Amino acid sequence: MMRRGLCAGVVSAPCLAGCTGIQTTLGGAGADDTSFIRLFATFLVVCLIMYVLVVGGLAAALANRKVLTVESGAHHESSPWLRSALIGWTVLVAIGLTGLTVASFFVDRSAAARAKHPQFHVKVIANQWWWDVIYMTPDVSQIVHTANELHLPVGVEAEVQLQSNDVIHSFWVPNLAGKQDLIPGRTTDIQLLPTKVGLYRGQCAEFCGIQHANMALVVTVESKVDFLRWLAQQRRPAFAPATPLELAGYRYVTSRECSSCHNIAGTPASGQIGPDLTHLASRRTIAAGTMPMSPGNLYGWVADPQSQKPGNKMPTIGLASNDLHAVVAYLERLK
Amino acid sequence: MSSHCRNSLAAMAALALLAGCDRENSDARGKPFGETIPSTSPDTVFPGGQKQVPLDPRLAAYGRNAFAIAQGQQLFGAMNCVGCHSHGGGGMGPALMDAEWRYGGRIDQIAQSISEGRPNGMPAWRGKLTDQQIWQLAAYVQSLSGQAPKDAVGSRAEELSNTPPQTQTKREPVLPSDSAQQ
Amino acid sequence: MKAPAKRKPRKSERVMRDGPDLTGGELEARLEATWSRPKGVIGWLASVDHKEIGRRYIITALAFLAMAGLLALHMRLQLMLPDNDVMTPAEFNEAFTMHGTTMMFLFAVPVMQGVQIYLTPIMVGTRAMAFPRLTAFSYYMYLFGGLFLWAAHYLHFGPDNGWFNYVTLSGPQYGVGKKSDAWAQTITFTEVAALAVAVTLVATILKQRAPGMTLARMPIFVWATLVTSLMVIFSMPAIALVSGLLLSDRLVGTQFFNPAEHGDPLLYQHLFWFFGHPEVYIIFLPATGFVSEIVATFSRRTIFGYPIVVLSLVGTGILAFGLWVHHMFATGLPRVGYSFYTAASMSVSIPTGLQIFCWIATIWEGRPRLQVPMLYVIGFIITFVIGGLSGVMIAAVPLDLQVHDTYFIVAHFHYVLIGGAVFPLLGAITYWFPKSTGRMMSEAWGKIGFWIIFLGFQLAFFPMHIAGLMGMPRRVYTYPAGMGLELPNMLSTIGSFVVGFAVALFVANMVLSFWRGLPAGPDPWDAPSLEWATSSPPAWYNFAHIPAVESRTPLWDSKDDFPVVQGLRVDDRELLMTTVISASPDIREPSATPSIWPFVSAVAVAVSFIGSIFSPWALVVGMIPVAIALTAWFWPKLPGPYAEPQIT
Amino acid sequence: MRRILIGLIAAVILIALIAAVLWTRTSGRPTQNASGTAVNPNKAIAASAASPPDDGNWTMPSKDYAATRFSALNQVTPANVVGLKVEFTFSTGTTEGFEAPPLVVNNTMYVVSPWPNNVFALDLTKPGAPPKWVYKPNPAAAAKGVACCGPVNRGASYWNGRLYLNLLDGNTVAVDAETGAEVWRTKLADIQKGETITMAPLVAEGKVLVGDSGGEMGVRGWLAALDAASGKLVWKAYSTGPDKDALIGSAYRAPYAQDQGRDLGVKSWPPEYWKIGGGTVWGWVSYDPSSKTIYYGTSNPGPWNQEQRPGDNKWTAGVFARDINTGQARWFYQSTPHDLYDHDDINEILLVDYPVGNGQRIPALIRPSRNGFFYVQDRRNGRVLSAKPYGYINVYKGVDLKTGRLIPVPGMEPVAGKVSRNICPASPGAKDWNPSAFSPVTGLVYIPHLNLCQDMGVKNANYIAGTPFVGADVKMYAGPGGNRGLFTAWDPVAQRKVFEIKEDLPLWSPALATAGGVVFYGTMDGWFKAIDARNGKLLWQFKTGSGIIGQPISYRGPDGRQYIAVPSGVGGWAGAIVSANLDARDPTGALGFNNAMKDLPKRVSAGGMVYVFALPK
Repeated sequence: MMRRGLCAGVVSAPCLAGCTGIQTTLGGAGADDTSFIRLFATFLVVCLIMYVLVVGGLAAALANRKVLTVESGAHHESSPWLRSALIGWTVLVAIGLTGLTVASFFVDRSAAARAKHPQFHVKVIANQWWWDVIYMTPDVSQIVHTANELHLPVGVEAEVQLQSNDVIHSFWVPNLAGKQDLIPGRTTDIQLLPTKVGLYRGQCAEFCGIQHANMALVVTVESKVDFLRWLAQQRRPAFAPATPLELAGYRYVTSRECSSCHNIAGTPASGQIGPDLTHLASRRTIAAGTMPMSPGNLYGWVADPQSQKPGNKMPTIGLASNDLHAVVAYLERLK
Repeated sequence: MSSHCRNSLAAMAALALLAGCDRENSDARGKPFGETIPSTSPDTVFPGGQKQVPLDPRLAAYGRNAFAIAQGQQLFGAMNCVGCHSHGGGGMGPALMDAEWRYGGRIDQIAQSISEGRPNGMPAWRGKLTDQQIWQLAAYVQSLSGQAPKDAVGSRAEELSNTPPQTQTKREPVLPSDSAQQ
Repeated sequence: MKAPAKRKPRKSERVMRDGPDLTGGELEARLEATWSRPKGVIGWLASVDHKEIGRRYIITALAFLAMAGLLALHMRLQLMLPDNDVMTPAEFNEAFTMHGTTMMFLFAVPVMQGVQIYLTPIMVGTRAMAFPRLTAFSYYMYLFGGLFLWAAHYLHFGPDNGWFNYVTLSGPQYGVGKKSDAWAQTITFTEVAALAVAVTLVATILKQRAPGMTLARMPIFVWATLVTSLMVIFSMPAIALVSGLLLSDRLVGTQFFNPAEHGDPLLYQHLFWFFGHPEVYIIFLPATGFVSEIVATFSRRTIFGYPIVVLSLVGTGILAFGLWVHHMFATGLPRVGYSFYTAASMSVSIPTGLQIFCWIATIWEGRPRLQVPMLYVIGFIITFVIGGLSGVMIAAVPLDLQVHDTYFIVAHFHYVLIGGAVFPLLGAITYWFPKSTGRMMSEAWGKIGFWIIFLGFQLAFFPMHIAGLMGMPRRVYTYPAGMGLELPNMLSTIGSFVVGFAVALFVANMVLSFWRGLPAGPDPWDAPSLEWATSSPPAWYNFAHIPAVESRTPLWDSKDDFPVVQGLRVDDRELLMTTVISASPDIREPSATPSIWPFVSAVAVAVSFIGSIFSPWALVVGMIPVAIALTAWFWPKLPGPYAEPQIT
Repeated sequence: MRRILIGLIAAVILIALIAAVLWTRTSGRPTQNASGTAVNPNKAIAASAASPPDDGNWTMPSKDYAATRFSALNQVTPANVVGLKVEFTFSTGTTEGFEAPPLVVNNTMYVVSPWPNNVFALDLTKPGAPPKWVYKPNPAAAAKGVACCGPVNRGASYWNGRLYLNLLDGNTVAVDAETGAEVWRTKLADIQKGETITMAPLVAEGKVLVGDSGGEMGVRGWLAALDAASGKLVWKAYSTGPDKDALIGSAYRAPYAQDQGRDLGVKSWPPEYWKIGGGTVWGWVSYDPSSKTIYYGTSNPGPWNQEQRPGDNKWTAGVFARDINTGQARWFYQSTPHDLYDHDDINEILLVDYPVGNGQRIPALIRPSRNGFFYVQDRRNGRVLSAKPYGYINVYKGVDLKTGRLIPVPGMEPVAGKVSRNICPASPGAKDWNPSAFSPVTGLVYIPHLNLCQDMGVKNANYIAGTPFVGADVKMYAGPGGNRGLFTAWDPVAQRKVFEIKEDLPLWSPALATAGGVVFYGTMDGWFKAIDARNGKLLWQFKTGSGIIGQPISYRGPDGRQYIAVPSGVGGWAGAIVSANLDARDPTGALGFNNAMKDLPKRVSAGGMVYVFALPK
């Protein structure tokens, strides 16, 4: 049914720079996404054939400049073969559609079948405009809590449990698999089987409020060894402040506004409402993908988050400059 | 009220009842607010007969702004106020939806109670919340007793049904509370 | 306001009927007096003439098209470059919501219904709609709904949660202020208007066809109107229910959509999309009606396979109700259920495929004249089929899970809505403009306008397929650089401005042709259907004598010696009712005279609706003026002296 | 001559009879004292070491270390109880929940008030019992802001010349019983972290045992032992955290595998959650002098939202047995692993010698737990002999006696975003802190308890030290039958209900059993009731000024008469709607009790009065 050569060729034509992007459905870094590309190629071929037939028929009809013998006899009998052409066209359309339906059904079934035995579980809870990520290990004391970041071992089936704390969001990492909504009051799930090591970007795909556009998460697919090393690093409590500036930052963060919302394991700050900051500096982006992680961006973000991501829930504290330096220094420490 | 809104209102005499220009603007771009929490307490005797403390201008900005009240509602849950005051009915803390106010029911007094704390167990939130958040909380608290306009409040939250909808509760008077306790 | 002053029939005068002894100028002068309306503003507001109301619908809808179009251009400016700040996120969210809501509820459905109101009576050969005052009332409800939405937008409480305003985001907690109420109440206005129009259209088509116009001889556009009106009647109640439930959740704290109290956000989505999908076919089927009429006229041949096209229309209308869940493939419902909806979504493209075959066969059999309406038909076929095929793609679950809520979907529905409905609409306006104004639109500017909009459209919306596949979600006010989205977005922005320019060109062509277009005469295109038997623009009473029809193409078969029916009253408004299937004459029915009361009722209902989003008491108190206005509206007219007409 | 002789003998017999009757009435020596009764083989009897013969005094809230709350005085009987009259009353001047029982030692009554925890010594020898001295500790007012269920105090304890009591702001004080002077004051709990102390201390072997409250505030539970003489800390056992904090060492042998393991106090919690995990000790401690072992329960794990703390959450909602001198744990049994509904396990623990057939008896403990099961456990190793429901339960299937684990009904656990309905028993449980009484005479346990169910919605709880850490909204309502309270007489041997009285309002007052065959309890709208210990018939009742949520006691007055005293002052968790003037329009008020107590403000008002009754001279 699907000839790999033709499909790959056909697919690559329109994909321009898309194939190698970090957030594209044509990336093919996950089992679901590769089956998507194959099915999409099949559909594209069938649809192109149908389209050529229609437009060709139209062009032929327009070119057929025959002069009618009877003056304005609008009622003359239609040529007999048109009737058979109509039946042929109907059969062709029906067969095409049935074939496509069956193809899509089989792809759907194989994805569902594979989803039966996931090796490990991650729970992702969506909030207005950031992702809470919890690695659910059987031993509860080894649970890892992080935010806006998902690490997956390559070749291992992961089941991602999806919940929402407020409105409907949609978890979508195009390079790996299709999207799945996160609906308040329900628990949906999605199975990811990453096949290519690399860095991918996912984004919320269901309109969820003023900052729907800046609700992204970075997905790192790595080898099993790297993954376990990362998991162990995430389990360690936060690094203690080393320099006096970091100590001043530590004192501010763990006693003032920051501790009302954020949790830094091993310190008095254990707010559960905002993203977990225990290993903030080891992440690649700030504020759910709004900007890449860098000291400069950290300054901009902590000083006035409302101007970086207007309408988000982090208030503008109006820090004095020395407090700002201290806080950023301490946050840099939280590798 | 921005001038742009005022003349558009004049133009739309037929839709006058829709005057809600300031009810909705969310002013998302939050510049660091120079907000400070007032320290005066109007419900007391002023030796020498000083007249009543004027109502704080921020009442319009927060007390009647739907966005501020909604943010206040989320903070009321997130900062564990529900733990003591439930949804206005009270528990460890006093009820906030009735007419009795031990430390003053005006929005600036409520903001002061939140910021400074009160002797009978109300924690002081200055330094733990920004002044803007404290004003938003005060806006929500005074809406619990129906002080806020009906078109600026939500009827319910997405949680266990509790109090009757705020859009329908009648406006409670603000009375000093004759607290029996010391 | 009393009904317009009417001459009291003098005792001696026999009741005047049209018949052999009353013909020509004398008859037309009397009919003119009976069917015209009083002058002045009150007269304008009291008009119940289907042509006036139809024209008002179309002009108001085109105005909303222009306003929503400007919003679209503003959004395209914001999306032209990554991390752009032409608009703030709040402005952008309100812009795309107003664009979507206005296009779907204030432009697409009303303009189609406006054209249907205008054409149906003169196509089926009658003098007025079945319920003329209800039609007038529906226009004012639609107008007030549109004005209310844009007033809310102007007063900073326009909706900003997308045109379908999903729950818990639009619920009482996260939908802050009155924005979602404004959206929901606008829906209440427009669905009341749409239901009223649908009811009058169905009654007019089934009971007031010219004698002899059996169901098998009805023009295809009238079939399309019948099917769309029945779809409106069956689908609008779903959106009425869901916007009502949302309003009651938001205003009096009911728990319909509160997930905690076992309400369900997906209940909202099911109810909305049960209306949502038929809605897009309500917009598309009238367009297929336009195409069938234009193809028949400009190929100088009756439509090929008339029964097949009619059955396809009915088939699409029925199937449209069975596939709404393909909008919810990502919500985690059981996968087996989804495969039923994949099959249903695929099957709905079969009837449309058949129609396309019949159109092409008609062109093949006929001698096509490539004038502007025909160009739009060709543009329609080329564009819509791309949208139809991308629709087949997103009917498959694995594909939809990747491209749902991305710009691939935005491309798809613009192809099927602009390609599928706006192109045929522009063709239809060019086609029926002479009938409505008596003047031709400029053929040269028409052709230029067509090529600009056709190419501009492809430039604007084809790159969106690529942007969607490359990971650009819907409704994002910006996107980061370096994801390969810069080029598609830039092309789309340029294309959208070209389309904007082309629409402006078309409107200019319309306005200028209104005064300086070539005079058109009754039948400039030598078309087969009945409306071309009236003058251009048609008189108040449409037909001096109600025609009798013997074939599908009356004008082609008996151009001038028309068999007609006589005996209708001349001194009072009277219509001939015919039986449903065979359209044989049945009874004579008085038709309502112009009245200011539909307008007053609409004002009272509007005030009550708008007030009800601020307090439920507005509904209670508001019903009193509504009751008074309706009573005056339905106040019975004293029956005049009657005598049996002779039917010759 | 013979007639005179016969008359003389008859007179002597008559006098002997009268003397015998008088002797029994006056001397107060019960005809059958607790230990001397004819031992009925199939009835439980109080552990002799822990339940010494009654000397007419009431030195600690639980009456004795075995927590029998049984008075051996038998002057008041079902026949004459209707004659009880008010001898005198005393007002504490407070209107908060009055839970502390008055203590009577050497003809002096000590009354402890809720916040501000004043102590009044009343001289019983003088008519009207005027106060001898008043001790005012002045605890910090801010403590009321972190007291979850009302600024209450559950009583003081008298021990060789001193009164020991806890203050709401986390201090334990020793007061000289004669002069009312403060001997020492030790700060144990920190209100900044949300810790308060409301429990009545248990004083034994020269140690004062005190635990903290604040399960709703995200504190970490502990039980501390202070030296009675100096107030210095002897040992402190935490309810969560590593084994060295929980004083679990070599002496520890868990009855079941579920409670055996290294550092389960850390492993059964998500990371860092054990530090804010609750397990406070705010209820009752019992002590068995023969084995030098104390028995007490730990409270609910924090927060109420079970999804935030997966795992069994050791050592919360279970019973500890510890050595009194070193605090080393002997055994621990977790009644409610991974508690779902705030079912603390701090209820009273009665120590009895339990018949196991053919005349054999084993040292056991019996307790009506808050999760609705009446546990009978061997107190040497904690094994559960039987666990039967004594109230209506639909959230637990039962207790698996082989593994000791409670079996919850699947699907009833509250999850975020979806309200769970009809959870019976509700959060206060089948019986809250108000202790039952055990009468060795009838062998029955008299349980004043609740019949409440609830709807419960949970969400992500935010932790800020000193603020509530709950994450749940609750609405309670009457359970099946529509009555919110039940008074049940339970036979702990046959493990079945003997009789039951339906009460309209929840029963929040402890019970008092007396040797005279009369059992006393109070209702929340102020009725002080006396019922027949055998069949529960209502014999006598008296309407006090406010709701009764405190412990009635019985003592022998200076004139030898039996006096019954009861504190009356509505409040606590159930009465908060009255004592804290809450608004009934919010059903989730007072952590859900508002919905069940909407009618209370119309039936009773706040107060703070002790009433003392006795039969007329």
